[in-house]
Amino acid sequence: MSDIYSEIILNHWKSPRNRGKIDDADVVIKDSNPLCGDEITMYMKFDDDKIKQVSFEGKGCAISQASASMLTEFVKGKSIDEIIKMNSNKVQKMLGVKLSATRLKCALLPLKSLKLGIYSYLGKKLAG
Amino acid sequence: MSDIYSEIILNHWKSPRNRGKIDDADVVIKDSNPLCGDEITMYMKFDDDKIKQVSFEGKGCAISQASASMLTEFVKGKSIDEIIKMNSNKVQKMLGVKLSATRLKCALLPLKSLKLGIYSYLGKKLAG
Amino acid sequence: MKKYRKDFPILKRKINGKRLVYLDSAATSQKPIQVINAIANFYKTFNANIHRSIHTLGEEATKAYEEAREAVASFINAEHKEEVIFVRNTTEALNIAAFGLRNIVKGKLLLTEMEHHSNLLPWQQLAKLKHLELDFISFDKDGYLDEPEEKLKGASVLAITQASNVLGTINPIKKITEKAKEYGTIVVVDGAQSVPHMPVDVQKLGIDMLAFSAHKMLGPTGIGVLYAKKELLEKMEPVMFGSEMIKEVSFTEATWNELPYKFEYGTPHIAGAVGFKAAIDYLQEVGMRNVRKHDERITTYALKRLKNIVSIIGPKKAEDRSGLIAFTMGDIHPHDIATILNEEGIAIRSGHHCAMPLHRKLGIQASARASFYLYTIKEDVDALVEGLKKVREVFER
Amino acid sequence: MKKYRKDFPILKRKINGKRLVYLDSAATSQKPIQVINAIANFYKTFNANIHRSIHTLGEEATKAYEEAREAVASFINAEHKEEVIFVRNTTEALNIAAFGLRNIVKGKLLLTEMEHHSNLLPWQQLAKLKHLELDFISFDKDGYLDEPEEKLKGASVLAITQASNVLGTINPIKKITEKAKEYGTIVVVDGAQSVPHMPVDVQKLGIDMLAFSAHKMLGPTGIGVLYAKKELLEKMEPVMFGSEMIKEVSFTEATWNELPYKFEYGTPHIAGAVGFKAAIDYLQEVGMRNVRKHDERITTYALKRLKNIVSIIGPKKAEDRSGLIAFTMGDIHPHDIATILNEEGIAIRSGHHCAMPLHRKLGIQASARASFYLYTIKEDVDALVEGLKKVREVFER
Ligand SMILES: Cc1ncc(COP(=O)(O)O)c(C=O)c1O
Ligand SMILES: Cc1ncc(COP(=O)(O)O)c(C=O)c1O
Repeated sequence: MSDIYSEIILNHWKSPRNRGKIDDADVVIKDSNPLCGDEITMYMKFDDDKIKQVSFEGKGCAISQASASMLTEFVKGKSIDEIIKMNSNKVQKMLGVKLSATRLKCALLPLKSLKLGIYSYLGKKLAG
Repeated sequence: MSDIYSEIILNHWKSPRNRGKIDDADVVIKDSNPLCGDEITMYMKFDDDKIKQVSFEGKGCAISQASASMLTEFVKGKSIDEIIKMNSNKVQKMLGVKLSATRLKCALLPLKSLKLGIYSYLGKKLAG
Repeated sequence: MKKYRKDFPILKRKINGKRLVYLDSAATSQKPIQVINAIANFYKTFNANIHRSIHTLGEEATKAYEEAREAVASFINAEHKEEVIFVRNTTEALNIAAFGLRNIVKGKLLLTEMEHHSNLLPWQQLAKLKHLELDFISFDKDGYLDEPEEKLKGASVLAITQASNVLGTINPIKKITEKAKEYGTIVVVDGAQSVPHMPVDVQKLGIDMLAFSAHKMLGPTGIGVLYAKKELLEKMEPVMFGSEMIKEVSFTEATWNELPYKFEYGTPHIAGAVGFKAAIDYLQEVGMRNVRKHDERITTYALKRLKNIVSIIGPKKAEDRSGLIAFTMGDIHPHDIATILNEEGIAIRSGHHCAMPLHRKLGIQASARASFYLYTIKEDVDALVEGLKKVREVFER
Repeated sequence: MKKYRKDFPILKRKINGKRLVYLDSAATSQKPIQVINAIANFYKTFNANIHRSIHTLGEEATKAYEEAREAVASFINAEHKEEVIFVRNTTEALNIAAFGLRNIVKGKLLLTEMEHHSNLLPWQQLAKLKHLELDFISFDKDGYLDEPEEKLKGASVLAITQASNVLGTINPIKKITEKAKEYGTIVVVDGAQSVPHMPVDVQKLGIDMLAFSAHKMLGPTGIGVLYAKKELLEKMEPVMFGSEMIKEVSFTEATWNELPYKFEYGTPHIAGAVGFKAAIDYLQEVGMRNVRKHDERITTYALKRLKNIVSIIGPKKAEDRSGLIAFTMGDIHPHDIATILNEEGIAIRSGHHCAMPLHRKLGIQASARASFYLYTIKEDVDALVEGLKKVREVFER
């Protein structure tokens, strides 16, 4: 029917995983895509150099919401290094669809926020 | 040889009439053409509603200088009303050549200054 | 106005194998071949820098540039042609309006809650700079502006859009300028969505300043207009400095050139002016009354067909609206609507349309918007309706 | 470079029955058919507004616009493409440079005595606004800049042209930026006459900011560039406000978008960017080294042929000059020279070339200027020489 709105994307959009707050998060980061207004807030808990728990809140299109849902599932338990190495190709593969440049920005917002959160965590750790 | 630089224009350019200061002028007015930088200063003495004496100083192209020279000759003794009614056609006729829009601005600078001077004189008279 | 479609080469394009259904004219209009050719012809036969220029090409280019100014002046019925300042776009026009008034404004600046960012931010910044109060005229649930009466008190400027790019509302400018005059308020009108779509007569409407863009009215990108009454322009200060806009310059001082050059800095978009004139000629050939009538007809039809599938934003009556309809579809994000429509060859806009505070007030984050122009046909609306049904199917399967 | 002439349709024109001899490229260059067609093709096949746009036309237009930015960045070897801000022209670029620095400048602003009004007035105004001192580096009787050394002390900004549009002098930018670094001075370079005519590498030359216009380098009118180092742009404030340049907006507050959008307000000149890229592609095909070599060759020839008929302004050596020669002819006013040359089909410029204080310093009111580009041929110079002889005859008869 539609090339982009696959079963799996619609499934994550309808029943997002890891949606909600984490009350005792190590890092909370809010970001938005100025080109479209999509907003996301990421909550993260770390276990040394691993992500122990992650969740998100926010408004946005099906692409950004599904991307956030899939991403949070994917990164749980992964090491910081591994996540920092993730790029746009990886996200597209995860979503399983080919996106135009503009829609790719929607898909990448969650990863961008996640990385910002990690850098902020690393910064805090460094500062002691 | 050249359509624009007629004998008469070149003659006025080489031997300008009424060039110089009038020490006891009623009005001295300085004006310039911002589009080309030509400058002119007009000195005027009035006899009630007539121009008694008029002279000019300034730098500029042959067209504006010849126009100033011819104009000062032409207006001496003329009434203020008559001068205010002079328009661009009249100046072109006086010069005896057809000018492009840009060059016409050069030719009109002296008349423009003369009119400014007249208005300033009328203003002063009104103010008593 | 089907017969005009053949003048627009882009309408022959196929998108994803489908006929292009262009419903994004409020963002930018398409261009007729007459405009495209006028620009090419300028570059091919009389391209030169203007003013101060004595050679033939320079004279011709200057003449064409000034004829474009005259065409604009007569199009909006300005009293003097030097009241037309060529700028980059509506946004720049509104910035020059705001900052050009920096030594004149006092008391408060009055806006409306339906302004585009371009008619909000310059005034926000001016208010900060001059420590002035900002006040806003609100609008009701149907998208109609509330009575400005008491808010006008103490307002040195009212900045207001003539047609909202989200609600579609056409504001009663004449009524408002009449009131504003009682309070001595300068009325600055954002005409980005009105000048392209209806007859606008600045003198009849009592408008002090008007901003609009060529690219939304069949013209080229990179050129727009700030119209302002001569007395006002004379009191205003330039905002950008250099080149043509001076009379005398020394190392430490400068005096300004006469109007309109005082506000035009550097080499202008000469080809843009030439193309703009061709666009105005085209619109006048069609007739602005006919453009408006067509907009109203298409909008009436679209309102009727859309009202059962989507939630329409703004007034219910086509006669109070310009030729655009913004809407939402429940949970489905406007970006997703736009993406699916694009698969069907249909181009609409989605997002906050540079009106974030307006959307926030409506309690939504974004909307989808279909917008029309003289080349829009009923079949385009039909395609949109079919496309929206597909959107539902995708998200409800 | 005769072979390139066929690409320029305008060169086939006749003026007053004579072959057009276009010697006014420093005011604006002519355009090759490749540029003209690129613009027309944009409007005919993928015209749309950019960014935030999800439909195919919008994606294509956005891609083309951003590719133009990349082309410019690589042309001047910018480190990051977001260091390239699209503006209206050089004049606007220099205004954004000056006023964008309003919260950073202190101490004194240093200029040179050979600046175009566009690189003088914004700094004059900024100095007034911030109560700063203005200082000037002088030049000697041959048109060479004096040593800036001691003047740099306490200067937060040095604004300097890379090539003078009157003297023709090419200033030693690398040497100057090296010295400026010792004093922590930000170097803002007016590249209007250099970027079109020679290889300019911002990193190698150590330039902090660079301004130039497309229309002087085979590109369309209405678009230019402000290049600035990223660290600088991040510290600078926007000068115009609205549309694309924001991140978040409420009725009373706004935050800015990321680079380069923070400085681009309203719908950009999209067709202009597309045409600009075509111009850069063309210049790169020719090779900027070859463009410079050709300029030098023509200038050498012209200096030799002109030196006995006119008084040449600026350096004697072609290698120190860009491709233009300003001159005077005794008592004969430059306007009169230009008028008579035009009767012969020859287009030159006359006047103060937006450099009034420079002319005053030279003790003249105006000058005549012939300027060259890649399509200029020896025969054009020969025609000029013959034309100037006629000028003498007219005024000496
Ligand atoms: C040295 C110099 N600076 C600035 C400018 C201004 O360029 P623009 O008119 O494109 O803003 C020019 C061109 O006239 C120039 O020669
Ligand atoms: C109401 C309104 N004002 C201002 C603008 C800004 O126009 P531009 O981007 O041409 O500056 C627009 C267009 O987006 C608009 O719809």
